[in-house]
Amino acid sequence: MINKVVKNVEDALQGVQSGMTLMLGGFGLCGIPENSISQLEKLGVTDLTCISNNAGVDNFGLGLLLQKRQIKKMISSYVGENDEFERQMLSGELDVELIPQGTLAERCRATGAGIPAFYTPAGYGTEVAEGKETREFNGKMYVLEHAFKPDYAFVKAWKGDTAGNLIFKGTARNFNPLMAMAGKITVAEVEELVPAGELDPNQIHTSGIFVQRIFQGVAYEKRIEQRTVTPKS
Amino acid sequence: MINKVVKNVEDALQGVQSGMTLMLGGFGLCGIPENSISQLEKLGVTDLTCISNNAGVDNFGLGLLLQKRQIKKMISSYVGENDEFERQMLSGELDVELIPQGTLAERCRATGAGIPAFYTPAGYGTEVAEGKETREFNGKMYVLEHAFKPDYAFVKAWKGDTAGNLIFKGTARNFNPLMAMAGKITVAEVEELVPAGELDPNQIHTSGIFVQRIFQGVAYEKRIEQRTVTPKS
Amino acid sequence: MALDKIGIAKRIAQELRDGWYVNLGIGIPTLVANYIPSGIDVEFQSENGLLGMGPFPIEGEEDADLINAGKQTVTVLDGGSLFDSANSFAMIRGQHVQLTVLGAMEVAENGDIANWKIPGKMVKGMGGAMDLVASAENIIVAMMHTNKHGDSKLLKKCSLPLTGVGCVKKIVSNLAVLEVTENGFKLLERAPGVSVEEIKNATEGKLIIEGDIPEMVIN
Amino acid sequence: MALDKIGIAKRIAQELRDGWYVNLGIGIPTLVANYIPSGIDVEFQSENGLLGMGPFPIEGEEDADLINAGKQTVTVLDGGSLFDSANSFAMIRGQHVQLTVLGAMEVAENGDIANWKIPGKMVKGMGGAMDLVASAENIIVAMMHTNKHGDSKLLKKCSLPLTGVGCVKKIVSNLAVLEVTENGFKLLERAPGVSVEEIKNATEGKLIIEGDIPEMVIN
Repeated sequence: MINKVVKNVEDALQGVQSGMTLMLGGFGLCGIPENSISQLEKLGVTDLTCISNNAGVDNFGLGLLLQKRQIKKMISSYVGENDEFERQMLSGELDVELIPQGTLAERCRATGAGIPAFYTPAGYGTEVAEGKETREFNGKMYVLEHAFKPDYAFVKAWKGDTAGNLIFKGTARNFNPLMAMAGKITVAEVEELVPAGELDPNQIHTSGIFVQRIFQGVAYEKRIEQRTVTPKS
Repeated sequence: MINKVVKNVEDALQGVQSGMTLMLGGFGLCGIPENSISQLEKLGVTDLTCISNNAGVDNFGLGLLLQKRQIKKMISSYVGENDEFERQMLSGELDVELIPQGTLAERCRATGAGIPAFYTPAGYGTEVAEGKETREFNGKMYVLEHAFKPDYAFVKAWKGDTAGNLIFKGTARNFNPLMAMAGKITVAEVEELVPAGELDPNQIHTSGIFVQRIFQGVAYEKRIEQRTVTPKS
Repeated sequence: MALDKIGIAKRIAQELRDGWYVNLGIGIPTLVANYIPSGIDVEFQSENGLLGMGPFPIEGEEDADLINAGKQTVTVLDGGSLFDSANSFAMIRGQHVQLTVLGAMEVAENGDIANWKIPGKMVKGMGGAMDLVASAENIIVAMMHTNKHGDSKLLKKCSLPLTGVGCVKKIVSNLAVLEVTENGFKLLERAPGVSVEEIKNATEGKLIIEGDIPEMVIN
Repeated sequence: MALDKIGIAKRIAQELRDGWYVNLGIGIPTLVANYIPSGIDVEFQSENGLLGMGPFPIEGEEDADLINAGKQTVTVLDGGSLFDSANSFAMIRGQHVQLTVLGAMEVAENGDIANWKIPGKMVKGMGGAMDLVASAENIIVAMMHTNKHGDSKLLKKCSLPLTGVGCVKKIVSNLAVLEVTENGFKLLERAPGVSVEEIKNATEGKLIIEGDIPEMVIN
């Protein structure tokens, strides 16, 4: 069994440098790699290109790196919850590429799956398709979209084992399995790290082959953006 | 909760007609939809185009339909275990399209995922790429491959629930989840059918949205092609 | 009287059919889930990776790992399932979701929709909207017929950057139900007490009026 | 003396590196799993949807739902995982599998490989071979240097239909270890007791011989 465990977040982020392209899992603040983001902040690496569905909020998630101006470019589908983001974008400090969420997901998967390009209907006839090849299949128009070239991918799982296998919980799965496939080096942080053999091989969402480094995360905040509840009756 | 249960294989195969294109899950004899294949034989529909990784053996799996000359064309990656297949192919009674296994899998997924076409390196420079568009990405050559247009998909799962959710076991998963996505009508047969709510929503391999009809299968033979064992010590 | 948001949601709920998987956008579309006609089973898909989305959790049972696409805490119903974003959009692009309901800033008489960007204002992004509109066979737009200045939002041609082209099939506004046809907006129903004349005046795009236009029936 | 199949498998096993994921084809390649050097952790991938493939099951414990790509009953080791065929070939095409070992009927001096079809004979299909050879960064071919008529299988140009172009990196035959370079087959090692002359005579394609060619060391 190949062992992927590193002892902490410092070791997990060895080799991350300014100017790199990083993928970060999560949807909103759900399923984000909290420990890795904190360590990126601590490392102070700059000029990062971050591929992530969202950009966090002002003081959490990728918002932490935005505050420190570590991000040069964001590639996302929705970036609405962040004043500092807005300020940097409008002032031109931050470059932003917005792409449809399904295209973002599929491009991540394609990256990991050795598919250099594919056609999707999303964005045809809109500014998203400007400068891109379009083509008709069976009477419908499609846009050619390409794989990414990330250096690192940072993902967060619920459980993981020493072989790098991952299981996600609820909607915290989102982009994490796709980005895990895509990273040249994929770093997985988990809420619970168990010995290889404890997870049912039928129930693994991300195979260890996609994970280069795994570590037991600490102090998860798991902040909720919109706490909506049904009152107790 | 949307209920997908039909009471038996007869109801499950309502609407299947001669000349249709069918997808059938399984790798070798592992994970094949035994009940649906038997019913296809019983229905006597002919001129079928079957998309399936393999073609069964002489007296089991798709071999049963070959014996009755119900299949006009096979689209597969490997068809090696079947004398009747060989006879029909060499005599020209059976049309055979061989495609790389990974391309077959990805084309099934693309069909279900609304991706009309994608590029893959498999088969570039070989007869598989003849007449197909090829293209260079990042210095490497790729072949353009297209989605299928199946009428029905027949898949076999270990457990399923009344909402059509499926869980597979071992390597019996193989093409089943991909073909489930692809079928215009997907028929799932399961070894154990349980009420919706019994399966952990985190652990479902195929969501019920991809399954139009589900039924409790019967009398599974689950034949082993190559029984290889380590002697008891 | 023009419909309020709840009225629009109630009218859209009448469009649901048994066995449909439905994706509801943020805003008025979300309200549709509260008015499912009796005897109808539908399942709601949330594009962040959830099928069989249930109501908000009972106070104290909310789970940070279980949210909808609006980032609200939700629940999973029996028979629900969870999956990754690629699989979620496979459901959408592959047309496994039968109905998409979403809001719009503008719709054109040819079915073009604009709902993601206003030039000069902060752009938040299209999220999953472009995938949804480019893929869905059946798209209903929930919207106000006019903006706060009284200008029509049902136009000959969208003035804002498009989200998708020729994709909207039906509109339920505060004033009317309209079908988008090859020839323009076909008026199907009027909001209770709203005249055809009022709808005409509020519609810039080509409006097709054939015969008597019935009033909506909303409970 | 030329190597037998086990000798070829043993020599290929020396190429394994700690931490590698490896896909072994049917035939000689399968035997490689029996000779993993000590101190080396590798995991075997079977393209029908299994990572961490273990040995054949103990008699009586075989499971029809757990087979390898050769349709043999197998086991899963601790840390193994199961997945669908699309995900399996994502691992292969995405170059997550570090080494592919497979057999060949012919290899050309430019790295072309033919191993799936003989015109005029029954064609069984390429299975996963075309995906594997088109994707793997590191392909070792396990083969006999000549056919049963004594004709070379290491050619200037393949005569049989190709499986992949310019993809083979290394060959371990019964006579030699060779690297496929831009300029042809570079002789790296001789089988024990086999002369350079014998290898020359058995190789139709361009053979590069630089300096002393050591004998393989096989335990």
